[in-house]
Amino acid sequence: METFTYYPGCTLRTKAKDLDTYARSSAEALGISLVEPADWQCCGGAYTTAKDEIATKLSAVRTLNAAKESGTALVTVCSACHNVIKQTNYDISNNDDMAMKVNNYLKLSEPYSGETTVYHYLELLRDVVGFDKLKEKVVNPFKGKKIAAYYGCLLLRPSKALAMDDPENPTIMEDFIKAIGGTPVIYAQRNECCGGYITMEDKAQAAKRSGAVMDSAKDQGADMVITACPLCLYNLRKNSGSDLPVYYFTELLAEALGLKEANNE
Amino acid sequence: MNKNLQEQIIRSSGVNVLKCMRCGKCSGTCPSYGEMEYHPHQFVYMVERGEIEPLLKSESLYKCLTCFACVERCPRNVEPAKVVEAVRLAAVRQQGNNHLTPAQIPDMLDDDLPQQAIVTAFRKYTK
Amino acid sequence: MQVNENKEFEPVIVAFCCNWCSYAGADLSGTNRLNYPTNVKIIRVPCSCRVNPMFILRAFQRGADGVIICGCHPGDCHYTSGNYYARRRITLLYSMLDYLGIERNRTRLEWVSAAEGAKFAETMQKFTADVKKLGPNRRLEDLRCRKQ
Amino acid sequence: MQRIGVFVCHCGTNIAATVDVKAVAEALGHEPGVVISQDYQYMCSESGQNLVKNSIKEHNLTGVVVCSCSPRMHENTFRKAAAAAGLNSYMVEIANIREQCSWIHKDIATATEKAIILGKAAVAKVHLNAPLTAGESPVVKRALVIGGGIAGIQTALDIAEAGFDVDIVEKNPTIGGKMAQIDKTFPTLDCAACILTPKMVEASQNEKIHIHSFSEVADVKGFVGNFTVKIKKKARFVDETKCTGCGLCTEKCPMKKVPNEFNMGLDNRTAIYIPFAQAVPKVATIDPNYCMMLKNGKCGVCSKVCSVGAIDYKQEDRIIEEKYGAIIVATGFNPIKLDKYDEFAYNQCADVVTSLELERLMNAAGPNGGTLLRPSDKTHPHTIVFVQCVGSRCDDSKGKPYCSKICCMYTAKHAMLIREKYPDTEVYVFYIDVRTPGKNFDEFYRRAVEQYNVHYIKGMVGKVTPKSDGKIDVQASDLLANEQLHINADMVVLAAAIEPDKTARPLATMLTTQMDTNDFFTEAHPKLRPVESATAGIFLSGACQGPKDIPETVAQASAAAAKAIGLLCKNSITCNPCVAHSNELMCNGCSSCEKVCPYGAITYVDKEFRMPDRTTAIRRVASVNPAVCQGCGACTVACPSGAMDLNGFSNSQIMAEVDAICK
Repeated sequence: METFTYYPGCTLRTKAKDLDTYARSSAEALGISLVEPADWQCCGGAYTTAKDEIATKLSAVRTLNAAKESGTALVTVCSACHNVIKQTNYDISNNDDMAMKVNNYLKLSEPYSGETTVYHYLELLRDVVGFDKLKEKVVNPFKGKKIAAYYGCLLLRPSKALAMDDPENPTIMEDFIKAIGGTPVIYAQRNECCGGYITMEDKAQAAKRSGAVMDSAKDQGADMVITACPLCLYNLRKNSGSDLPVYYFTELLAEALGLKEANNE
Repeated sequence: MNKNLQEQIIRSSGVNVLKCMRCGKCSGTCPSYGEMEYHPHQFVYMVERGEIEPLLKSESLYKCLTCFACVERCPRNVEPAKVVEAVRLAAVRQQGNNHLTPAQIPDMLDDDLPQQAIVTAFRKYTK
Repeated sequence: MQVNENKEFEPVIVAFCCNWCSYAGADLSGTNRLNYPTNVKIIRVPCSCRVNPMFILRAFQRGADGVIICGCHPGDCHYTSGNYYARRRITLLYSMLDYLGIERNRTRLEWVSAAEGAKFAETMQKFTADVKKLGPNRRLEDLRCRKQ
Repeated sequence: MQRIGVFVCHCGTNIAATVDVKAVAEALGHEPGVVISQDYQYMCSESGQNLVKNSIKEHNLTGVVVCSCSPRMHENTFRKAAAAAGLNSYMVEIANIREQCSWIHKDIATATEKAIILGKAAVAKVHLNAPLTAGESPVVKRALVIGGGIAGIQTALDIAEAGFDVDIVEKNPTIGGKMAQIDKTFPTLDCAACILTPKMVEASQNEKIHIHSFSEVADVKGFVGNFTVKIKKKARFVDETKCTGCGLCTEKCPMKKVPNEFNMGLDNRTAIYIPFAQAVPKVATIDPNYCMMLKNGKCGVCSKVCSVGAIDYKQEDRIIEEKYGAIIVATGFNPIKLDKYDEFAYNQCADVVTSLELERLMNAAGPNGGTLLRPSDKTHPHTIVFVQCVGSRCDDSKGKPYCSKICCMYTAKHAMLIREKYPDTEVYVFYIDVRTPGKNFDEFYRRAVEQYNVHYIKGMVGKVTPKSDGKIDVQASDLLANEQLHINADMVVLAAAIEPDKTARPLATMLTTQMDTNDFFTEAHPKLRPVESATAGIFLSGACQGPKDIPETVAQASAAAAKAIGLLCKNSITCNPCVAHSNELMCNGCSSCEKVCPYGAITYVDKEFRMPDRTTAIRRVASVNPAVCQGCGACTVACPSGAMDLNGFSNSQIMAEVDAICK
């Protein structure tokens, strides 16, 4: 059983429990042990790209360093956490000035300079488990289901730092959908922003953006939409005005692996 | 023209505005275009001209979704969203200029709103 | 070059470049204004196989800190097989330099084509940096040759 | 003791801006043997050369050092100048203080220091130079043109016209290249096939021109005037000499689902095929990736229907070898792949096409017989959006840094043709700049706007969203109106950047020619020698050297031909006197040199020597044939007794340079 440091993040503890529990149970079924570090801190939700911001980057570095100290790679599920942590790691590795300032603040026993490998849960499925292997373990395939993957903005961009998939022509979620037996639906708005960040202030704008995403998915014949982001899920469900169901990808994963009922019991 | 502010924005964003070839693709791809008074290409151009004050006062700062579509698609690798962020930071860093206060939060909440939204809003809009 | 304690060590580097590929590659990095350190001084030879190991030893004896030989890529030699000769000769020279206790990183053989201006500049930057790390060549320098 | 003159060139400010040329001249003036050291603004100019010539006469110089640009640029210029003043050409050495000093360094102090050292090395070398006399080598009166597009065809026709044999090597089954795929040409709107196909026929019928279609250059050896080239004739499984091009096999072939590359994959062809009706040579080719007979031995229909028995399933790749005096590269261009720009939905939607695909869609010989129909549902598009600069003018990380040059004009052409033929179709062109330098070009673009009412919008498309009803939402900015637009389009046409053909880089390696970072061939001089490569005897024709439209390509093709003809006209060219020679008194007859010589230029002879005791003895010694020796120097290093040395690059000369640099 391969072990990884698992960073759930704030939302997975509260409003997005589904995203978390299904991720854990599925990982176990796939022979992966996810270990949560003690005393993790919230990543901050958004990465500050400004070169003169250091304090806002520290919590992500602490998480990265915890994984480094445990000698394992770091796994995240929430798109926002993933985005923040990967961008932080990228900047620490490529910007000496920032790495120096961060380490001056943190005074770790050994300076952190980007050693940790960061996986999104989807990357874990693709690169560690393998979609072929996953396919073999599926017991309830989503046969005939047309599933639209929603990447949003956080999972792919900036592609230089996230390096997860092609930012304009991604396949990782579609390959995941194929592995669990579904039919992926490609639609142009899958990598456009849903407007989640503005939902508190400007409901109209959030509704317009999320509506455009859901309409595009529905227009291409999707039966459902899957996402990795709690805020996207909230916004697409709540504000889009669409009747198309939206799920976390981990929920479908657990169901395909036959774990969902067990979870709910 | 405000040289000091201009230099600060350029340093903070790390963006070389002179790389812009004025194609307007950032504004062509921006999902918040309709909500913005100044559009992504204008942010870049106004920073080049040193016209920072109007940007500091503009509501456009809080309409940018930080979705990075403009950053990813800019043919010249100019990264307009980073300019918007640097200007926004310069705005909220000013004394008493936080865009969001804790008192406003309860009215914005509903049962399903994820923490992520609040955490992010505070990170982006306050200092 | 005298080692001045106050100044950063600036190595003397001799680069032998074959006329057809690497010398043209060096010209191209100039045409494209791709910078590399001034430490590198190029000697034009018709082919990398013209470089007698004796020249390399002579350079070290006269105080060079690094010697790099650049030729056409394997299979692309203007003279069909000259670069292969160069490769074999350098391999033999390495074992002799090992015996003398000269660091291997002071001598390098690189393939740079006429189209690879950027590679030429990068190679020279890297080599200069590597030689800088090694410090001055003291073991093989003939002090009697040193200019006072 | 030599009497040496040093001449330091400013090259305008190219050298003088980063190298203190006066200081260089001054420093080198103190070198032993230097009797005069001068600087001058342009040493390669006539007055600069006169300065060298007069100094040679005045000061009775025996050696000259010019500190200037690369010897690859002007070594010959100064050698000629020296010869004109009565000094042996090979008493001239160049210190390269431009490409290898002033252009790469910024700090004046260190650059000057380096320039002085390079100058000292050259002075040290000249001290040991000896006068050399060049021999001559014959020129093979035949040229090779690599690439059979309009550039290659024009070059070949011009060379053949001058009376020389010329071979065209084309990797595809037919010559014609990109121009054969184009519908109409700007700015005259005449049909491309009408002006190209007669030239193709002319090339095939000219007895001086020999077309090797479906062939590739496999290997190049030799030097100017005398190249030996191996050409791989790929197996086409059809005997070219027998096939009449009747096309019966292509009708009967049961494998009909092969993407047709001539129509940009917009329709299908058969496994045995002739690319298009006017193909030259009009000979069928079997695609082994699809032919069922070649894949599993089941079929053989084409062989049965062929009345002349031209089908040969057992045909194999064949290598032929030929000698040439000159080689002309005409490898052309391709549009880039658009995977990186899928915000334009090229991979998601059949109705988002490239401009070259649109050419085929509009071409009378194209998949729709010349009626413009959408690839997805074969309906007439009523709103068409053109996007300019897709992948051109990008930051290096995002695409090609250069302007592809032809897109503005062909887009105006497309827009105009569509508006002319289908006046009910609205055409939008999103542009960053409209670049139309060229004769009658801007007038052409203005006609598109003023006469044909094409909507030119300054701005860029940011996102393309295909919809299930077949419409395409095009989201774009209109910078002048300061608006974001949504256009409900039926088709989107992307002006994809063009890049050199993928075969160009391996070819450049074989030819030892230079390429820039974008894989375009580098010309010998950007202004004054635009059609020659820096390697003697290799010439450049067409878009392999940079983006070009048809008139420019043809002009360059003819210019390259003229340069090649100039070379082929000569019976012989002066050859390199820098060859190996053996000191017979030191040679011990060991044969080491003979074994390493790649040209077989070294032989052994028995020679009579007078011994110290006044007897004579016969000894076996090496002898170099200077006409065969190419001067690589492999033998000089192999020689254990130090008898073998190389003219112009002698052991003592190189050691002197080493010493000068290390001091």
